[in-house]
Amino acid sequence: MPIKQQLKQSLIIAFWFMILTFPIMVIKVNTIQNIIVFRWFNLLWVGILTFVASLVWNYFLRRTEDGKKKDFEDDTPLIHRLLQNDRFRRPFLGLLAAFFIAYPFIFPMYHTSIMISALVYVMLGLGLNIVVGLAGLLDLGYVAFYAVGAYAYALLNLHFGLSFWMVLPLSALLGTLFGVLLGYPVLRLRGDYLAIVTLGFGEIIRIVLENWDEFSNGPRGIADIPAPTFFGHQFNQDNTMIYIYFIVIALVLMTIFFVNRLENSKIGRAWIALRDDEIACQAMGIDKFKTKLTAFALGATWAAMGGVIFAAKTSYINPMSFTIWESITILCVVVIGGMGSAIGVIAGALVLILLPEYLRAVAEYRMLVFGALQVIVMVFKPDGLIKSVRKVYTFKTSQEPQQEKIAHGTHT
Amino acid sequence: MEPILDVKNLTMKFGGLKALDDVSIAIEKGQIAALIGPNGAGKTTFFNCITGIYDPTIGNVEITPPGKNTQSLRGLKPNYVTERGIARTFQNIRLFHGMTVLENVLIGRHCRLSSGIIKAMLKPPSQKEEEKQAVYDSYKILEKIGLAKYVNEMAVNLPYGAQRRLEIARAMATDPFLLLLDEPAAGMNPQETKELDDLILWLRDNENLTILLIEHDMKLVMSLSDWIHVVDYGKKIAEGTPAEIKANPDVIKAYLGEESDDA
Amino acid sequence: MLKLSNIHTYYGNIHALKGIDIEVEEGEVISLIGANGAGKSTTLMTTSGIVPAKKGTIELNGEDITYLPPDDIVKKGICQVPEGRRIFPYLTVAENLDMGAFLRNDNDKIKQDLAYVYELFPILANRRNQAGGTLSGGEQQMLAISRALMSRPKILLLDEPSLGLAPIVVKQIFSIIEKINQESRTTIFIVEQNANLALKAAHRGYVMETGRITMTDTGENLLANEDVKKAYLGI
Amino acid sequence: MRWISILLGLSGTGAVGFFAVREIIMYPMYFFELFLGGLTRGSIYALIALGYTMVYGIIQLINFAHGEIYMIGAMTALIVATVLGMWGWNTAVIVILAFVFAIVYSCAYGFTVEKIAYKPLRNAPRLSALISAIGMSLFLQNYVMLAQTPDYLPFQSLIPDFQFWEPFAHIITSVEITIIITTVIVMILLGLLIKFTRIGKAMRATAQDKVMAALLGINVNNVISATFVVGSATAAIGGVLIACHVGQINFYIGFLAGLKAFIAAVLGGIGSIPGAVLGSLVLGISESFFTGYFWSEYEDVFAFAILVLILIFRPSGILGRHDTQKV
Amino acid sequence: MNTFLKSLTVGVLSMMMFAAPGFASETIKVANAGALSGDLAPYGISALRGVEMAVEDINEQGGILGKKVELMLGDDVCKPEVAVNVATKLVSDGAQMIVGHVCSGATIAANKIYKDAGIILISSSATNDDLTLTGEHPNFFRTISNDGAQATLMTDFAKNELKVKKVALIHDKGDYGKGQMELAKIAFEHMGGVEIVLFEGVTTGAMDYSAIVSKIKRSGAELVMWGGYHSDASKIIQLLKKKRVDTLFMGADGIYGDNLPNLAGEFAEGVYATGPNDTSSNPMHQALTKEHQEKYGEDPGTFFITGYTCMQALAAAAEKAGTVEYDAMRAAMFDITVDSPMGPIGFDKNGDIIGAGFSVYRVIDGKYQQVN
Repeated sequence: MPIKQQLKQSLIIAFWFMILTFPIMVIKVNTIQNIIVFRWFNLLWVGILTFVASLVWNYFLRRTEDGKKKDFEDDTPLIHRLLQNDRFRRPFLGLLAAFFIAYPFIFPMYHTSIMISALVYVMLGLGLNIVVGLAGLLDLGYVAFYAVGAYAYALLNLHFGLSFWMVLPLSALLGTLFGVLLGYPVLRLRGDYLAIVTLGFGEIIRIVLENWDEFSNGPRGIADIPAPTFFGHQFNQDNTMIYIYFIVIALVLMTIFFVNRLENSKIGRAWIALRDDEIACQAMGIDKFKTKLTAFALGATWAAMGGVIFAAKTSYINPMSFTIWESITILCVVVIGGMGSAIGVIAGALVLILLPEYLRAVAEYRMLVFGALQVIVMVFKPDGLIKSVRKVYTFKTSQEPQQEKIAHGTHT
Repeated sequence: MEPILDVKNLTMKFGGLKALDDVSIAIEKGQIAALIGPNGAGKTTFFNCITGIYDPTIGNVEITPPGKNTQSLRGLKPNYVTERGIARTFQNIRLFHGMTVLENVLIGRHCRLSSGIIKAMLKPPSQKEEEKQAVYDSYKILEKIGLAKYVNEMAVNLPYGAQRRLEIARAMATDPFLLLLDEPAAGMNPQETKELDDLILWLRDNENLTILLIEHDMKLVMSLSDWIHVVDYGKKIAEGTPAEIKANPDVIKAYLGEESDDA
Repeated sequence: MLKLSNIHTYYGNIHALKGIDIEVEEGEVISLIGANGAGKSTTLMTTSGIVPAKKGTIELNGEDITYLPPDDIVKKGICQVPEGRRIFPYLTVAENLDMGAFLRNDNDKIKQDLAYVYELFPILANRRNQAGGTLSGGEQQMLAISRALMSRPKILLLDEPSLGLAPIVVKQIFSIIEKINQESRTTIFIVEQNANLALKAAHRGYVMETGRITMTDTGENLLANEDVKKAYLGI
Repeated sequence: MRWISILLGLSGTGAVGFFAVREIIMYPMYFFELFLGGLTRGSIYALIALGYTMVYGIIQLINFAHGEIYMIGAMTALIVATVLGMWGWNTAVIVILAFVFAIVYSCAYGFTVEKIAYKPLRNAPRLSALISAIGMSLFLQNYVMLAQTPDYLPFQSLIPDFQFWEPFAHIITSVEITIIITTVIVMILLGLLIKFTRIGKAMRATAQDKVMAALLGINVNNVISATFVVGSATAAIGGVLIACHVGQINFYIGFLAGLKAFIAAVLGGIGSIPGAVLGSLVLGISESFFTGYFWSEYEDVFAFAILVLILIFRPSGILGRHDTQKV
Repeated sequence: MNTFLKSLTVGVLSMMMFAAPGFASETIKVANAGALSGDLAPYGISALRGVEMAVEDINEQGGILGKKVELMLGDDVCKPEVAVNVATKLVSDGAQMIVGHVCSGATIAANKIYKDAGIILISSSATNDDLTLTGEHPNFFRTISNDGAQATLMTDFAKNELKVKKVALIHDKGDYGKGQMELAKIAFEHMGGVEIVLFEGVTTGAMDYSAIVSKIKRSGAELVMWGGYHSDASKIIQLLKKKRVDTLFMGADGIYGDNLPNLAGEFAEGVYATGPNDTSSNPMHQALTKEHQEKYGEDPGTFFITGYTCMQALAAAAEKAGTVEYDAMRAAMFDITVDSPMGPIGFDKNGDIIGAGFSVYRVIDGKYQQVN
């Protein structure tokens, strides 16, 4: 499109937005004291900003579209290509490990604290990724299992004095159990019906926790949840934070390890196939219901473990921490990061959880920016920041039949 | 001898509509049988009733797998039907598009593999062994069907005819004794159809399969089938050898049209 | 009247049409035959503007319509009956036909045309209040053609009209196609698997392989051509 | 086992039935009051649910930002009414203009949101569009909060409070009656629009098959925009009426309202317009009865329980089309 | 992808910048933590304004111990898990005293961090009994009375002044509102003579409360006691009035202040609420209100005065102790008498305020007026 035409178009758009935002941006009414303020300068700003924004927006939109058509080359994300490169991988992973080990010692406690939050979200994201990314089940009530884990630790500790290390595996079992219980009646539903019903379960669990005082202490919540001990030794506040940090790191590594193995197993294949075509799957002898339930329950397992960490770190929980917004945030982590991609989910969690924390400098505007970023990322990178690259099974004919090896490589 | 598949008085209603009305069909071991009829006559519904995708309103489906006792398929979910040895392909190709050819066949092996979640996470030697074996078996099947050269291709990138054959390969991976093919030649050119013809005969003769197929390509049907069943408006109107069917006035009227030679 | 020159089309990353040249004269029946995946349907979708061409031009009576949106192309008189018929399943037969006349305002003429299609396919008249999704395959094909006719097209594009139909219905459909061509002088462009039928019905034919036109001639000549016989007629 | 469950079911139904009949006979006015309250609530849900269901029907997207459109409608009405009120305009004119502006601006926002956040994603994975919608929702909330105020603002009812004659004075307010009547009118108009107008037919065709609609000369983009505009208009009407009902608004009212309306739409069978209304009424009335006869703490639990129960027995909602997947 | 790596680098760098330790103690760092955004922001902001104004005044008079006071902000949106992060951040950034948090739940969660770090915490609005009465929060003080005192006042007033026999207790299911009503319930049961005909929670932010209003009417309650905040209260009050249900309405400090009369307008007439003692006759209070009016163009919010007092108390304690070290500060806190806009106040052994309490107010002509 010629420049002149573009400018004209942007001018029209700017004008449209000036009209559009007029009542809300310009007129500020205070119905309490009956004051009206006209802020004409805002109008000017809206005009200028939208004019520039529309030029930029159109430019990038066209670029993405052109890119789509002529992009024959390998569209594997850079990070994946780098990770396949042995020369790069070792030093990179080494550096990464060094960074994460040194992290709590270099940075003040606050950074460790929010990094723990982010890492808990990595766990949650990887867990939800099994459900949404691999099995294709839209779960909007994932927070329910998170709550199950958190309350399991808080209550078992309160009533029976069970320690963190006892509750962690127990909560995993509880999570699985709840996954099966909640999944059982609803997994025959399809698509968005499933989404809304899982959302309902999430809310039901929260409301019950809120109202059933005798059980959960109601909205007052449970305070003074002890931090994990190290063979019976209790650290002071700072060291506890560091200790929890390393526990989460270990759990995240474990999650990545197991989820990766699951993905590349018979079950993982079945999940992905089920996402593609349910009917064909059944005709291939895959039990649709059981396979979906497995995904749902496994996802729940990780959410519950995340919940235990959350409770141990915050030391105080109440039902307000488990609203639907939490589920939405976890879903955003998965989708914005890149559905189905573990690296993507990690990136998504770090960006989505750390970003608002660092945006505190512009506290008032951070949610505005956050919302806008979600839209922008999705419009320009609909597959998420890091597109999923699945390891595919390939077969090497050069090998002798009896010693067939499965070579994992990236399909290009 | 017991028929390998014995469908008795099958009726399937959707709301008030009778898609199938009291259809009985028996298929002998080693037969290539065909099911023909106009569109909307209920042929695919018939397949769906056998494979458990629909639960028939009335009627029973019994199978007698070679060397085993007669059992009923009534009320079984599709995956259990597959486990009992009936595999199928689809009229509109339903491959898993995000997967390679090998993986598509591996999915077919799914129900013959035993390892569960715990094994998948811990990966003991037995599981590794099983996976290796599955890959090997899958490759062998592809070799037989003639798709070995595509083994690492993405399924969507295959030529059309090869996609149809891949559906058959995938069905074969479930170790069936009875293969149901839903319009396997649809959209194939004469050359590909000819190859398909050979493949089906080969499967029957060398893999001990019994085959039931739905097809509109009359040339294929007539040359291949031992026995033909004709349905129209959900009712079975005729059965017999190809020659008998060609001459049957009801079939000509409902389906073939006057000069049934040129299609 | 319709002229495609050097058309290149991409489906995502797949180069589906690699420089297609096709010309259709007024009043003709043209057949495009070829194997599955050769790009026949893409040719029609590009003509209709659903999958716009990346390169090349499409002209209708000398006017460039390459980059017009689909609805404008319909306005110019090109209507397509797509593969798989795509009947609106929850609209009745009458409503489906009504949608065909979406762009028209001449109510009297619409009524005439409606009477005409009901005369062509009397079965549709019987089923006018039945939901489209409940019709059989053959009836749906008839409805799809009738619906396209309701837009009074100058050129009718037909994609695989015989696909998945019983032999008896296929014959009926093709005879009606010829009838439409003769009675209302509508130009018809058929894409077909069934080369035999398609070439018999056509004045001229094109043969397509993997995104390219490899042959063009009159219908009879193509039918007699040895290569065509071998590849597409199975003789 | 089976007999036990039947027996349990019967005795349960019997007990509930006995309780219900006894209640209704002893306190008929209370029953009626709860019913009317539920009807109002259901009507409110319906006005918002219509937009959800229409958009879903046409592009299979849960338009998360729909609640915000509703909020912007109410906010615009408040701004217009306050400004005009201070300029001393006639009340009747103010009421009309407030409604008109609310509708026009909501439509404009709905239209713009679609163009920015959904249109570029039309061929993207469905979840991406959903996240984009969530982002839009967050953005609009914070935009209004920053441009106006985070506080609750009093909303002077545009509909005069009318004193009914006695037994009814306790039962229903003029605003509630207005809400019910408006919903009925909007429903009828919408039904006529969909059934008989050109754009309505185009909407139905586009909802069923976009490519085919385009092949018949329907401009699909325009139809989608029109759907957003119509859905936003009903949401705006709902927004203003609800603001009159509760007497206050702030930037966050859209979220909860949107959530409930979405549940109602799914309950009725998402994509179906009569379904959205029926689902809303079922939800509203049963919630009202539940609060009235049981515990309001668990009102939402009950709403979700109904949803789960109905979806288990009718997996596509009450009036949803049960598409048997083509095999 | 490149952009992602870039932004990652920027992120890491900015983290390092944040990491620079902030102990260059030319100033005394006081942090104000509370909800500065979200739906409870009005409360947090009213308190913040009080604290800001106090900091200005203190700095004008030479600061604390000769050092200027530097105010840091933390926004916890009243969520416990955010509060913990905020607390950690404030502590790592070197805060030496904390004013906050606004909500009790957030305060309880965050205090673990402050307690371990040895920092005094003083709140202008967290009224939960557990904070002072359990003894688990030795570093916690507040310039507002606790919920127990408030509940006793409310129930006494209802029984003795309003002379109601039947009361409906309605709450918003939140920690504050439900806690209030539970205390009220216990108090009523303890007193006897008043029947609790309804004890229910409603969903906050709902669009329609007509069912609960019908239920209140049917219960025959003479008084609705509300535990929760002003926005839901306003909806219920309006509907009660519109449906001509003749009950009295009473709430706690959650509906005290100008918010409710402003929001509910004429419908708010006659509503009772308990709130911090009216000290508007205090000259300091009047001066501050005037200053607020000039600065922000509106009347101060609910916790403006208590917020101001918090800061004053901290300053006084530090001056008295001669240091900001925890032990000395804490000891001093029990010793001081602050000449605050609320009058002279001090702290008891639990950390609760002495010299201030709650009064009952009633909306008359659009303003709360003291009635007892």
